[in-house]
This record gives sequence, structure tokens and C-alpha cells, in this order.
Amino acid sequence: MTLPFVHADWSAVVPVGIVAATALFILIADFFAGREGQRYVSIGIGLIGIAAAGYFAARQFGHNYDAFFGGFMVGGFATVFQEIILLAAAGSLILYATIGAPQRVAGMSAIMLWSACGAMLMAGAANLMMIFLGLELLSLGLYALCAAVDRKTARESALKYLILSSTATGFLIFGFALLFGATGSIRLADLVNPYLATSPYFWIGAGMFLIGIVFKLSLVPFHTWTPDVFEGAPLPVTAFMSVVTKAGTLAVFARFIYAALPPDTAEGLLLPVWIVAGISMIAGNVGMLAQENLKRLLGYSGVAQIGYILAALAGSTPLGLRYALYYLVAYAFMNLGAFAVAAAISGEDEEGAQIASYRGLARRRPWLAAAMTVFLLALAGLPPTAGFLGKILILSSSVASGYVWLGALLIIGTAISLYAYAKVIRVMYAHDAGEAHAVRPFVPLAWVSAAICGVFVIAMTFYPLTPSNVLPLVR
Amino acid sequence: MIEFWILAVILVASAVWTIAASKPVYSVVALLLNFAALAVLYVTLSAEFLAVIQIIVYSGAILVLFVFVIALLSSGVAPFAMGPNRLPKIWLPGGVVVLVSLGFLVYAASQAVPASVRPPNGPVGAANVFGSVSDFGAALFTVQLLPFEVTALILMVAVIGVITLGGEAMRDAAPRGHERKVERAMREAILREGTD
Amino acid sequence: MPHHLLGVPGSYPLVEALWLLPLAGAILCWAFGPQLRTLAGWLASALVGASFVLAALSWGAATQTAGAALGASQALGSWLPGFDFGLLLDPLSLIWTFIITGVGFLIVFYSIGYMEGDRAYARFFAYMSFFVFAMLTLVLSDNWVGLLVGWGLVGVASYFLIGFWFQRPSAVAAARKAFVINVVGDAGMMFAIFLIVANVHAIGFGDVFSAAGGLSSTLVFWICAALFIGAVAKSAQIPLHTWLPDAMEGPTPVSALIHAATMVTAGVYLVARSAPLWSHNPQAQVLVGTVGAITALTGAILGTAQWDIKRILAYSTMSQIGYMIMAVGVGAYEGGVALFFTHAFFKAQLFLGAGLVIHALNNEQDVRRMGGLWKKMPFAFWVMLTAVLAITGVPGFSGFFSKDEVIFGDLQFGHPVLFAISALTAGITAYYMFRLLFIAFFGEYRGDVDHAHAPGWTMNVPVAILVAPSVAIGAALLSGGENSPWARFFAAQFGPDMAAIAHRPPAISEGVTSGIVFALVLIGFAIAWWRYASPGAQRDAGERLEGETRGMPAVLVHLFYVDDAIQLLFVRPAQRLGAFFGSIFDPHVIDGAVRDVVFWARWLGTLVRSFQTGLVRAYALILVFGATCFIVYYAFAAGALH
Amino acid sequence: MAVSIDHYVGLAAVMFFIGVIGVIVRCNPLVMLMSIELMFNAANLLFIAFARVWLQNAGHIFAFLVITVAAAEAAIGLAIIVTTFGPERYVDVDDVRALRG
Repeated sequence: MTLPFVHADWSAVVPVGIVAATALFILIADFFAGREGQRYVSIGIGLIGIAAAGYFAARQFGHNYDAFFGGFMVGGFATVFQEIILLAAAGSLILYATIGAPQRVAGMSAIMLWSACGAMLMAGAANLMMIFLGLELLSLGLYALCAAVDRKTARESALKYLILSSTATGFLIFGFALLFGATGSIRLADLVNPYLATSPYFWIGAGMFLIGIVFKLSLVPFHTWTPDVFEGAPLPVTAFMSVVTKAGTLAVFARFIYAALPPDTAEGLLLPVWIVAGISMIAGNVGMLAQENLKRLLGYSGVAQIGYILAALAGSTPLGLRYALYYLVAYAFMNLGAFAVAAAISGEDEEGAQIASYRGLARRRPWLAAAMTVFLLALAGLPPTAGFLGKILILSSSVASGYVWLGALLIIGTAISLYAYAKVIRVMYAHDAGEAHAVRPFVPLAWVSAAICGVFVIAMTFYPLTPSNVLPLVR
Repeated sequence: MIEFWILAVILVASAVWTIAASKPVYSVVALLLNFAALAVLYVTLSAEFLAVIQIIVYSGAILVLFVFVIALLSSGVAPFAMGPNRLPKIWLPGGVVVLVSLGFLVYAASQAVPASVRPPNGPVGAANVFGSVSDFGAALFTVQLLPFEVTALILMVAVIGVITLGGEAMRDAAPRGHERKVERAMREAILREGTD
Repeated sequence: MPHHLLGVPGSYPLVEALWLLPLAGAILCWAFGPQLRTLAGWLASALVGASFVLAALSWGAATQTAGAALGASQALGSWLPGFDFGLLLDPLSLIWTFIITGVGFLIVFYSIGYMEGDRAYARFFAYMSFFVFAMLTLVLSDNWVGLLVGWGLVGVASYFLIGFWFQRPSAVAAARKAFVINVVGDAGMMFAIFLIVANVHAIGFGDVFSAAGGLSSTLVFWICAALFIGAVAKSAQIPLHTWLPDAMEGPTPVSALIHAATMVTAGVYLVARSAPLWSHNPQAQVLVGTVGAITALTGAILGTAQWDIKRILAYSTMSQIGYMIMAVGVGAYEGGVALFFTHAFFKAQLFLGAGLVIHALNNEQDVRRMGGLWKKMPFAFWVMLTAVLAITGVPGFSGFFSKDEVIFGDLQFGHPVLFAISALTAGITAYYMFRLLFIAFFGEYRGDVDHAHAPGWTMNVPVAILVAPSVAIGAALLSGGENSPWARFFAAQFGPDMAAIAHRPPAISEGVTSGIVFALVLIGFAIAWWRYASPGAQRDAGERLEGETRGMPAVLVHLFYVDDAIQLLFVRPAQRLGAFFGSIFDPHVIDGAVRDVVFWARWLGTLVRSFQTGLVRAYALILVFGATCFIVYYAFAAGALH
Repeated sequence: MAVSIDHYVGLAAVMFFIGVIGVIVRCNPLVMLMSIELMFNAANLLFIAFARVWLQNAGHIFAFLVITVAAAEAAIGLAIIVTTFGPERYVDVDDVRALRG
């Protein structure tokens, strides 16, 4: 009798395991924490765990190997995505410091970390089963997180997310079943098979798989949940969702298109994805124009931003993946930063998420207004921010790989978005203070988070470190 | 062969009934029928273990959960009286759209050359044990160990998630004035039941 | 000594500090403005000054290592493939850096006194420091993209500073105008850079220039033409010059630094920087030279008909930049850059001198209401006098050397018509500059300010310092022809490009052209004397000036109708665009065009919102619709493969 | 007529799309969740049928995991529905539309 637990390569999932165990620690420590400091205990333990996981994940970077019989890949590509996910988890976890009911922060932090585990598993997933389980671990946590505050809109967002996301998951696993039927294997690597190019099971299966992916990336017309859920969910959850879901799904998508396609099928197979990405760039930015709520606006903005990232991947060039990663990191920083500022401003009922409550912010909180300006400029893609450089790179990559129309849509979308972002900036720098909202007291953690994000959004423009050796590790 | 067609008819009919039933509790019954038929179909496909799981987990656990929630939500009225289950106008265009796409899918499937499903190239388990508990368990604890462990996490999330949701959220879940609405509905229901 | 400070020759480790110090100043002044109060001015000056010290040390190192080590660029970290960004120090960028930080320091220091008591004192210094940073980005960048970024940022800084007193509608209008015209230029630049990147697949200057030889001459012409659109807009060349006089709505130090000494010469820098492109393309050279010469002449003519002291100087600036553009256009790069170098000193001096007057007379800018000021303000008079002597090119002053080199360059590179125009312009320049001097400082005082209050030492000292270079730097650097320090400094930079242009030795020597020009200058001076300073003219100066105002030809009053034509052809359509962009940066002003944009934006936004009904089933339907489209596509794609 | 794998695919597809129609058409979130369970079961049927064809038990394990996940999802989903609606005789998702635009 062999002992599978001994032979399994547990070191491959050490970062994931640390994060999962941290969540348990949070739940246990919560019993012993005093009522006042409860949420800081949860956040503190969470951050320590994330830091440890980040360290161990970074150590795996150079060593890429398959673990668990080819089900999970370690190193390189997976590491980069895992670090992005951990970063976003840390940035979102911090924002729980600003949330109202402290008695549930422990549970919410734990679920958030487990969700992050799901995304990290997606980053390394090399078979359909791991993709599915990672996605579900991520999504189930998010359903619960969305509804975890006492607010009508939060519960509504959870219900909408639950129904729509489960439907999309249905498409995804039906697609997986067809892919399994086409190859007889659940390994992604077995999809690289010239014979599959003529298999209808493969084509329709891949199509349904992509429906699930595109839903999670919230591209038009699969985006309808995004604004509602972004607006309704608690702020830390929105921040988490806006980055982690996208990062995990992008990892799966990138691995699929770079390492798991039958030869000569990429162009025909992925065309619908590029089309919806192109539509998203326009529709997402247009959707922002008439918004009054900042979280909702950022939801639409996320729709367009993911469109940009996909434009880099169009053509499946190695450089495109690097640029997409660069933009994803930049996007993580600017989004987390924007949410951190929003968290520092909005009160416990999040009435402060209304754009109107930003009126005259530059007078009341000049630093926060400046940070927000940086993030919005970055989202709009203006120099000297990482968003600007990222867009230039994406443009060059999409044009170089022959998808000029995506580049053109990117430019048009950017032009539209300028107006929407400028509207917010303008409100912040308006001279009349409007009705002075009682801004919440100083929230140090949110400020620190915003400051760090702001520094990175600028610094990344000047030192665009992107891992150069990612592509060989995708496989 | 004949069992496939019988089961297929049952499956489709019960599925249609599930989505067309006038009360949610009937939908549950239809779904139960569907799951049972599926379990039988699994046996014919030599997946005995999954047939058992289908009955135990799906019919025994999940559907009971549904019934419980229906009872919970309609408490204050007669248990299981929730409904009527409104069917909005959208069903016609929605149905047409979906059926068209279904047509395409079936068309594409029928285009499949029979050779697309090749004889197996080396099964994991030996053919005579295929689908058995031992075959299943061996794979689950070796090749698919990581997915199995992840499932534990998923269940953990479900447990903690429900606790987190239920802890405080239930407190003010029902909006004010709701009781009166429920009461009125209850009276109407009793009246109607009485006249029937 | 500088070597030890700056490390090995050819590498300038402190160049990043040189570049970023003004930015630090901008951020500090902006962030801590209320706390710093008057210290903001000192802080900004100190940081720009520190930057200047580093620039001077770099120059010291550069002259010592002459030639080979120059042109070394300092990489700013490792960039993505094909996108290496860095800072470039070569003679050309050093000259500009020296002026930007040196003259910039003096002007920022001068502003401490000039802006005293302004409502937004710290903000002014934040903008000024930011401008210095942006301009340094422009000239220090070693690639096209960095250049474009700097190009855009100086435009933004200029926009903010022109509209600094945004309570005045005229200032806001001027800022808007400058912005719109600069957007036109930026579009040209972007197009050019797009052409370059598309054809050369590189953005570094070195890569592009070494690849330029392989490009077709038509392509190079279009690249040059598109680049030149940027230069025309930024450097106020005909027909996009009309924003520059309006830009005088900004505070005087702004006019001195941005709209005289540095930013407006960016076009000159651009042409000189891309000398390898121009030198191989005679058509492009003729285009640039002609536009420059016409601008020089037009600016001078328009300058004769102005009464606002700052507008006279603005037209003079336009005219002088026309000279520079002409020079770098025809291939006389050293001359063009020399004129930039000397012009920066004496034009800054003129503006700051005018600022002394304006400050003393409670913001009076009309020369008709001045007069006799040399008695009231002898210091300002001497400052203005030396600067006027320098700009008119009186032998011995710095303007003489640089302008002669430019005018002689026309002949040297075979453009006699341009030579004639520029010589004539020199005469007109003398006329209008002495006209300004005579009306403002001679005769009797015609204004109504009782006591001119004397400027403080913080204003006088920078002006006094500027006198030295505008008198002496020409003789120090430029005399000696081929063997002058200037020529040796630029030998490595422009030598090959200038040699590439086939030029015949001109029929007349430089001495003769100097004589001709000086004769024309004397004529201009004589006419100005006769009309404004002779005892006869002094007697009834007030009436004469009134009469001259009435009798001025309509074509001059309307500034050759260029503004009207542009208004009709371009500005009205462009204003809508400009209003759109303006609305992004300018929270103070909204006009009708913006409302249109808002309307369409709302409409579009509402359209998208109408899909967002809030009904989860509707969302599901949209989702399934999308999924159906996907599945139908894949079914067909799979079917098509059979 | 011999039953081939294509028949199973057709049957699963029919069940799947009945589930999809259910999600679009019904207003009761519980029935919507049941329709989603139908979709999952259609996929499961497909997994098991293909597993039989290839004699690969990975399909079985996949179906097993889908069932587990469906259980977890039903738990959370029902909890969300309960918190959203509370005791209510007419449970209708169309009443939940505070978030829109």
C-alpha cells in the first residue's frame, strides 16, 4: 500500500497552504481577541500570512516543475500571478479596517483568504479539474463575501452574482465535459493535438469554456453583473473582486491560449474573445459616462480595462504576455489605490461612494485627492503614470501582432474614458465645497495602502520591471 | 439500449417539469425524479459509485436543503405553499433563442465523424474494475489528490460563509411591513383553499 | 575637479538629480504651499539653483572631455525591449539645460519679489518648478517618446501659467488659445513620431538617426514636415504664432522664462536635435528656412505697431525665434543655437526690465502712458538699454555675434533671398526696439502714477546679473569664427551634419555682411530717433503718439488679419475640441462646446445604462444571448472544418 | 438504432438548455438554482458518458467534484436567498432591483 500523502509534492502548494492555514488562524485567534482590537488582529494575522506566502511563492519563481501528476504547475508564470493575487488580497484585506461591523471581520477575512487560495490555484492549474475547483473556491467565497454586511444592496448584489455566475459556471463545466470528451483527458497539455482541430466537441467545448472565462473577466455582453455587484458589495470585497478574479481568470486564459491550443486554431478559436474585448473597451467606457457612484464607475472602468489587457494578448505573442502582465500589475495598483481612497472617505454605510461626496475633496483632504487623481489619471492612461506606459505597450503589441482594430478601439475607448475620469477629478477640485459631508476619521491603514499604491503607480512608469522569462514557463 | 431511451424520456420530461412547475415544491419533486433517472443512467454507464453518490448527496442532501428552504420561506403560511411561480413574458423569446442554439449544438454533434471517439488508449484502471469504488478511490487519493484536498477547502468556505451570512444578516432580513403582507397572503390562501 | 564630483568622463551620475530637483520643488511647493508661505519662492529658487549648479558642473566636465565622451546618455533603468529610456547629455542638450536652469533660476528668484502678496503665491512657484522639470524632460530625453512627453508637459505648464490669473477672462481665453494651438502642434509631433516608430522600429535618437539614411527621402520629408508642425506651434511661427502675444496675459516672469527664453525655443531645439534628418533633405530645409524668415520679418513689422510693452517684446521674441528657426533650417545649426543662447539672456533681461517698470507703475503696460522713466528708474533704464543694444546687434554686444552668424549662415548655405529678408529684419528690429526705449524712457512722464515704488533687491539682483552675459558672452564664446570656443564645442555635434550640406563659399565675407547689417541697424535707429527722441518729437510727444495710433494702417492694427483668418478657418472648429480638452484641465471655465460634449456623453451613457435594468433575469438573458452567439460561432467554425 | 456517444451528448445538451431556459424564464430564485443544478447534472452526465467511452475515471472524479461543489454552492446560495427574502410567500427576483443603471 502506497501512502499518497507522503509521495505527493506538497511543497508545490506551500504558498496556497500558508494562505489557507492563515485563514484558520484568523478564525481561531478571533476567539481570543478583545472586542476592540478584533479586526486589527484579523488583518494583522492575514497580512503576516500573506507576506509569508508571498515569500515562499517568490522562492518558487525560478524552479518550475509539475506537481500532483501534472495537475499543478509551479514557478514562473504561476508565481507572477500568485504574487499579484497576494498583493491584491493584502490590499483588500487592509480595507476591512474601515468597515462597520467588527464582529464579522474575522469570518470575512478568512473567506477572503480562501478565495485568494482559489485564485492562486487557478494561476497554477494545469488541468481542467483544478481550473474548475480554483474558480469555484474563488466564486463561492465571493458570494458569501458580497452578502456579508447588513445592507440591502449587498444582499442583492450577492444574489445577482450567485445566479449569473453559477449559470456561467454551468457553461464552463459543460464545456469542460466536451473537452474531456474530445481528448479523453483532463490535462490542458493534451489539448495540444492537431487531431482536435477538426473535432466539433473540442470547438464547442472550448467555446463554452471561453464563455465561462469571458464572464469572469466581465466582458460585454457578459458584464451585466459587474456594475451592480461592484456597487452593492462591501468596499473591500469590491476591491478584491476587481483584481483577484481578473488575475486568476487571466492566468487560466493565458495558459490556455499560450500552451493548450491545437496548432493553427488560435486565430479562429479566439476571435470571439477579441471581439468582445473590443466591444468592452467602448461599452465599458461609455457606461462610465453617466455614473454617479464611484464603485459603479470603477465597475464599468474594470470592464474596459480588462478589454485593454486582452488586447495585449491578441496574437499570442510572448511580448504581449509581458505587456499584459505589466498592465495587470499596474491595474492592480491603481484599482486598489482608488478603492483605498474610497474606503478612507466613505462612511460605514458607504454613502460616501457617491461621486457627489467627493466635491471639494481637494480642500478637505488634499493628499487623498491627490492620490485619487493619480489613480484616475492612471486608469485613464495619462502620463506620467503606469497606465500611460501600459497602454502604449499594449498598443504597440496589438498593432505588431496584426490586431490594428483592437488598437484603434483602445484609442477611442481611452478618449471616451478621459471624460468620465476627468469628471471625478473635476468634482474633487471644485471650488465650492458643496454640502460638506462628514468625512470619516483618519483611517491609517487605508491611507498607507493608498500611498503605497500611488508610489507604485508612478514608479512603475520609470522602472517597468516585467519578468522576462515568463513565457517558457506557461506551458 | 431501450433503457437509454426510456431514461432519456424521463430525464427530459422531468427537466421540463422542473422549470415549468407551478409551485417550487413541485419543481423539487420533478428534480428528484430527474436525479433518480440520472442515477440509473450512471449505473448503465458503469459508474456505480457515482450513482450512489448522486442519490445520497444530490437527492438526499441538496434537494432536502431546497425543501427545507421552501418550508422556511413559506413559514407563517402553510408549509410549501410558496408560489405561484410566476412565468414572465420573456419565456417565449428566451426559449426560442435557446432552442435555436440547441439546434446548432445538436447539428454540430451530428456532424461529428464517428471516428472522433476513438477506442481508449490505455485506461487508468483495469476494465473490470472501471467505475468501482476501489478504482475511484485509488485515483482520488493518488492522481487527483490535490483536487480532493481543494474540495475540503470549498466545503470549509461554504460552512464559514453560511455562518458569516447567517450570524447577523438574518436579524433584519425581512423588511418592515412584511409581516402584514404575508398575513394578507395567508388569509387569501386560506380563503381560496376553503372555497375549492 | 568636476571629474571627481561627477565620476568618470562621459557618465554623469548626478544628472538624475539635475533633472528631478525642480520636480521635487514643484511637489513641495504644491503640497506644503500653505505652510511654506513666502518660503515657497526661496525653496523653489534653491532647488532650481541646485539644478543649475549641477548643469554647470556637467558642462565643465563636458568641455574638458570634449568630443568623444560627449553624447553619453544615462540610462534610467532597464526598459522594455525597444523602449530604452534615458537622459542624454550632449553639447546641444547641455546648452539648453544650462539656460533652462540658469536663466530659470534667476527668473524664479526674481519672482519672489514680483509675485509678493499674490493670492496663490506658492502655487505659482509650484507651476514654475514644474515647468522647469518639464522643459528638462524635453531636452534631456534621449528618445522621441520622452521628448514628446516633455513637449506635452511644457504645454500644460504654459497653459496653467498663462491662465494663472484666471479671474481675468482674457487670461483664460489666452490660455485656451495657447492650448488649442499647441494641441495642433502636438498632433503633428505625434504623427511624426508614429511615422518614425513605424518605419524605424526604434525610439532612441541614436538608433533613429543612424537608420535615417536608409529611409526614402519622401518619407523623411514627411517626418520632417510633421515634426515641424509641432515646432511651428510651440515656437510661434507663422501661421500659428497668434497665441504668443496673447500669452503675455500671464505674469511677467512667466513671459520671461517660458514665452521668451526657453519653451518657445523648443522648436529650435527640435530642429537642431533632428539635424541628421534635416540635413539629408533640402526640401524640408527650404520649408523651415522660409517659414523662419517670414516669421522673423512679420514679427518685426508687427512689433513696430504695438503699444503694450509686453506685446512689443512678444513680437520681438517671435521675430528672433524666426531667426533661429531659419538658421537651423538652412543648416547653420551653430548660429541658430548661438542666437538661442544669447537671446535667452537679453530677452529675459528685457522682460524682467519691463517687469520692473510694470511693477513700479502698478501694472501699467501701455508705453504711451510711460515716458521719461529714465529719471525715475535709472536702473531699469540701463538694464533696458544694454538689452536693446544686445538685441539689435550693436558690435561688441552678444547679439551682434550670434545674429551675424545667423545672417551670414544664410549666404554660407546658399540662400541669398533669406539673407536679404533677415538683413532687412535686423534694421526693423533696431527701429522697434529703440522706439520702445525712446517712448518709455525719454521725454516727459505721461502717466498718472505719482510715486513709482522701487523694486526690492530680490528683483534687481537677477536683472543685474543678466546684464553681464548679454553684454559679454558673445565676445567670450563666439568671436573667432571657426576656432571660437563655440565652434569647437559643437564640432562633434553638428560638424558631420553641416558638412553634409553642400555649400559654396559665399561671394562676400562675414565682415561685409556685418557691415551691411550694421548699416541697416543704424538706419533703423536713426528713424526711431527722428520719430520719437529728437527734440522736435519730444515737444509734442503725447499728441504725436495719439496721431500715430489713429493713423496706423489697418493691416498692422489687425496684425495682418492672421488671427481673423485662423479664427475663421481653424479656431472655431478647433475651439470645440479645445473646449473639450480644456474642460479636462480647466475647472474654471465651461462654454457651449462643452455642453454639447456633455450632452452626447450623457446620451451615450444613458444608452448603456438602459441595458442595466437591475433585473437579474434580464441580465441572464443578455448573458445567454452572448453565450448563444458564441456557441453558434463555434458550431459553424467546427462545421466549416469538415 | 444503436446508442452512440452522440446520443448521450444530445441528451445532455437538451437537459442543459432546459436548465438555461429555466434560469431565464423563472422568477423564483429557488427554481433558478434548481435550473442551475440541471445544467450541472447535464455536464455530469456528459462526463460519465465520456468516461465510459475513454475508460478514463477522471470523468468520474470530475463528476464527483461537481456534485460536491454543487452542494457547497446550494448551501451558500440558499443562505443568500434566505437572507435576501426572509419569510415571504411570493419570492420573486424581479422585486430585487435596487441596483441598476
